[in-house]
Amino acid sequence: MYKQGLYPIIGKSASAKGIFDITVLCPEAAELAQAGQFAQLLAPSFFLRRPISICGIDKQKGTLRFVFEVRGSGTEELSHLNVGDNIDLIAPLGHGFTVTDGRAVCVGGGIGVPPMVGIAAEYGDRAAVISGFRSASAVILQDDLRAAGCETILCTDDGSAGIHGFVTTALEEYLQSNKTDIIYACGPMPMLKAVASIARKHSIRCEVSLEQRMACGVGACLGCAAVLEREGREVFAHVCKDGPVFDAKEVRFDG
Amino acid sequence: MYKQGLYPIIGKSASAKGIFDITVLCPEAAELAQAGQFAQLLAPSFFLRRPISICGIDKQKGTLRFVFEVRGSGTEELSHLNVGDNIDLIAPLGHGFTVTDGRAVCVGGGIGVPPMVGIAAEYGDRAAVISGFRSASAVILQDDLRAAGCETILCTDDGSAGIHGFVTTALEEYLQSNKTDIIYACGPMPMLKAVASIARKHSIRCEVSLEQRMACGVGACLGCAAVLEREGREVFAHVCKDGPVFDAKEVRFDG
Amino acid sequence: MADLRVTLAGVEFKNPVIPASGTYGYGREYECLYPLSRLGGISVKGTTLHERTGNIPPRIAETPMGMLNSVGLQNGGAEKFLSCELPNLVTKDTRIIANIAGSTVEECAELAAMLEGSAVDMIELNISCPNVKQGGAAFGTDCNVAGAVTRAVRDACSKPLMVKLSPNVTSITDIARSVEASGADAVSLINTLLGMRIDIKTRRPVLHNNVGGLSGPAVFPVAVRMVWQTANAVKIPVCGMGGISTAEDAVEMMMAGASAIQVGAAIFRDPYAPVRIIDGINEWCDRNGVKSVSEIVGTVRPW
Amino acid sequence: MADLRVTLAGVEFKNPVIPASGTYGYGREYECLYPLSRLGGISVKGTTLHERTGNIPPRIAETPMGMLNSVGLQNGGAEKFLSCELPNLVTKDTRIIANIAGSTVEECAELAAMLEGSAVDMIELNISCPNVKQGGAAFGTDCNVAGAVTRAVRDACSKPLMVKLSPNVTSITDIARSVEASGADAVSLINTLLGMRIDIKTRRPVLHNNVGGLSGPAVFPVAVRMVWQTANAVKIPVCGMGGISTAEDAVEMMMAGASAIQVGAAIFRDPYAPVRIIDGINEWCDRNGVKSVSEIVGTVRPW
Repeated sequence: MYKQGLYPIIGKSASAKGIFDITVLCPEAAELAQAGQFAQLLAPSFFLRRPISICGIDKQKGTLRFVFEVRGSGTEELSHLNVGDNIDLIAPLGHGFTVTDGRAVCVGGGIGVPPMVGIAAEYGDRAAVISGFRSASAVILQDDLRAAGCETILCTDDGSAGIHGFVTTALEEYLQSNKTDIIYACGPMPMLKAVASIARKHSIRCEVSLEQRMACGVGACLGCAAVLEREGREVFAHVCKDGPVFDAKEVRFDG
Repeated sequence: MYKQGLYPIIGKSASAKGIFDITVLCPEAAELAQAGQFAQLLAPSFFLRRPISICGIDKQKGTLRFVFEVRGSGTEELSHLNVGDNIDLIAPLGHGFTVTDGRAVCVGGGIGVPPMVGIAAEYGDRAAVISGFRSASAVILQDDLRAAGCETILCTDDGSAGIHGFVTTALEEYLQSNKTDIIYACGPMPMLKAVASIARKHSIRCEVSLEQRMACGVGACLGCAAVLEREGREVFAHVCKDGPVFDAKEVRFDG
Repeated sequence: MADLRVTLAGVEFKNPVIPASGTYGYGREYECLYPLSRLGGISVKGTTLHERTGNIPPRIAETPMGMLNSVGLQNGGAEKFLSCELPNLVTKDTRIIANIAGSTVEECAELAAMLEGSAVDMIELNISCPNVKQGGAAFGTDCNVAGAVTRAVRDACSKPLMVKLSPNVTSITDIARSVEASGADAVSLINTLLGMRIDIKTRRPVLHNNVGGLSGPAVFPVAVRMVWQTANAVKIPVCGMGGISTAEDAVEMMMAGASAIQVGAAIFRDPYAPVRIIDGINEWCDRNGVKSVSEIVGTVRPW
Repeated sequence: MADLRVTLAGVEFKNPVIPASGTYGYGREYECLYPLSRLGGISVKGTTLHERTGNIPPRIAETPMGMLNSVGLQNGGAEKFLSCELPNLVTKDTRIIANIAGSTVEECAELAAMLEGSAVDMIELNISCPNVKQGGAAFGTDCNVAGAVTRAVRDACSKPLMVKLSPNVTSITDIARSVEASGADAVSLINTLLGMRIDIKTRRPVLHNNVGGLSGPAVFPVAVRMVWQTANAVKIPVCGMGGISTAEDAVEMMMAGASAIQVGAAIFRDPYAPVRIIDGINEWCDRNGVKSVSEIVGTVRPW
């Protein structure tokens, strides 16, 4: 169940260099949305839509929040939309995170952090969010996470903010001293692979959010295949419908 | 000799329904421009540029004025540009009107009126401008023409403004009682054909401004052919370089 | 309200708009937006004899006003289509076109035979899939092979038979004449143009299959040309497709000679595209005093 | 500052960027923007034995991210080119490629012979013009005819010979192998795809020639695919063209296997396109530690 339409942008800010943060008033889509789902945003001069993860859902205000990075000319065009402009979106799409009543650790790398905000908010003080960025200038969303009541653990590759090191090291450390029921992760494939193996080692359930080049976004075209392993055999699931969130145990991280 | 670049729009207004009037600050292009020439304006989401006639040239202010009609999605996109936006244009292009020191009659039909403003201004009170429109609501540029000192004769198809009838009737009438050295015309082909035959009958020199589907706009691709007759044989001239202004005697009005 | 009914290969459609095979699944993903009964018909996901897992990703690449795909006929196989999808589809009050593809002539015939007793209204024989090793385009680029596979399917099944042609040929009219002579009741064209994109950072093709099929508005002018040529070369009706995204495109394609049209990649950009095109065609007909849309088929007057 | 020199058919170009025939005239219209010496070379307007007036207008139609043209080889003829254009061009310090087209094999040979003693650096034999009745594409869609006309031109002239291929074929690699075997020193591709647009108001084709050649970004993926296939099928170098509008497109085309590239329709949108692409290639090389652009030719690694 999803909606398509033109909806007004009611908030916009630039979080970090090349990272944009927009809030769209789309009550019927927000009403249906769950943490971990995504939207297909249209950059008018491009043929295909851009799949962007949902960062925040406010069912009361009827808004969806998107924090995206300018990666190419399509996201660049999206970044030029301003408050008051309408954006053509299809949302909510895909299969989101499984919410438990236990304690969660959310691990986000770079632009993989935004989808962590939505799921972390579901847990509040039952969640710790480990975020990794290149450097201090790339850090985003830490205040939002704290506002949601989550514990935040910040890592940067160059040590210019928070812990000097990778999220995986921080995760290992965190798990030593904290009971954890589920791990959520989004970020570069190598990071997801490492997080998944740590989760396996500690036999903690782990869900990862994947990316893939996408066309329809609703499960019709079978374009956005992801390689999974089920009962020992390789199967192609689809990021837009079976995902973007998958059980880490099933994912073939090297494609 | 022409220029290409991004230039700021410093003035914009809607003259009549679906007719837009923009002034662009482009000193180096304005410096070179002559009445009857045109510019190639870029509507960013379209591949080919839109050839738009130059309505006004102000070499002191360094501006070019364009009055264009929204005919399709390309001109529609151009109509959304506002004051402060930059427009990508190539100008001045083509071969303009021949300016004489005699008395002129300018005949414009609908969106063929704008190019008459530039040439009429060269003549001031030595020019009469006969403009034809569907109805009163479509009338444009009459004040500008009077401001330039020209006599204005307004015709509408439905009589809702000025004379009830066609420009050609008004032209015949005008020529009865006024010595005229040259006639300039721009508008639909049937109108141009009629004006040309009237000019021939009175053996008055006549220049017409033609339109054609165009690609390069500078004479390189030979796409915008116009059928002329020279020494009895059919030749293809090019609207963008040999035109848009042609000696009516040479033009094959039925293609 | 114009009469939008059209007839293709003897089958009447309530309107000329059909989502193209591979772009609409079996319709399930779009039912939440509008009832499938709005559609003239649905050409369902390409079906093969046995299940196919499809090609290794990435399978999608964007291009200027178009896209490349190399899905590779991922589908559950004919049995699954007949048992799990068709029973649901037949309740939707729209025409069902079964798109079939085989890696051998025999496979195509076997597939067709399986559909003989089924509720599908028409068979669309795909002899032009650019994304599979055997069969696929190989069938669609040689007149004799195209004729042979058409004949085999014709003999195996009495359902109205439409053959989907490849544009990656020197003369699509020769292929069309050959399948017409071999018993096809209609032809549909164009399938995708073979294309490629390279990621200059990694220096690898964007598609894991290296090449893929180009669709979208970019190919529309090629599609209009081929539909026009083909409609003038054969007596059987033509179902036109390739880059149609607006009602005006659909009207243009029908004037070129298409008795009905398929909408494909445009659905990815706008999931409402098929119904917007249906409504737009109706408005266009009313604005232009066209009582029945079938009047405009092939009405372009060449110079 | 990377080394942008490339060699094509034994001729060295200062950079790989060449305005394509028919899109740049003889360079006169662009000299007021930048010196022609900036260009790797110029493939001049297609030249025929005798003057041609070209096709009846309209000759241009816009399409999604592309355009159709049916100019029809309007040109002043070979004599005029040699007497009025070439003397001026040779002073411009850039490579001159004479693009020739004939309606018969003999005409092509006669044209080539006329150029033998001239100052042109290379001949581009156009066997793929979609807009002329005789010759044109007819030469480019049959291996034997393509080979025969190439052989005739080869024998008539000792200049480096590049043959411009049509994409409107089932197998461009077969045509390429055939012209290679017949003495071509290089192939250039792709010429335009045959397309059509219809004005639904008048129900007439937009182009008076009914059909025309499609170019622009829309065709880029088809061009990359054909260049990649051809570069892997022949030993002679490939000059890549078809929808290139940015330096990144040029790099992509070279990675696909093009030793040099031609820029066509992009010039209509941006008259500075060739120099912007040259500067962009240079910057890309510097950013990516590429000392000489020729290093990247054919470096795509297929999956």
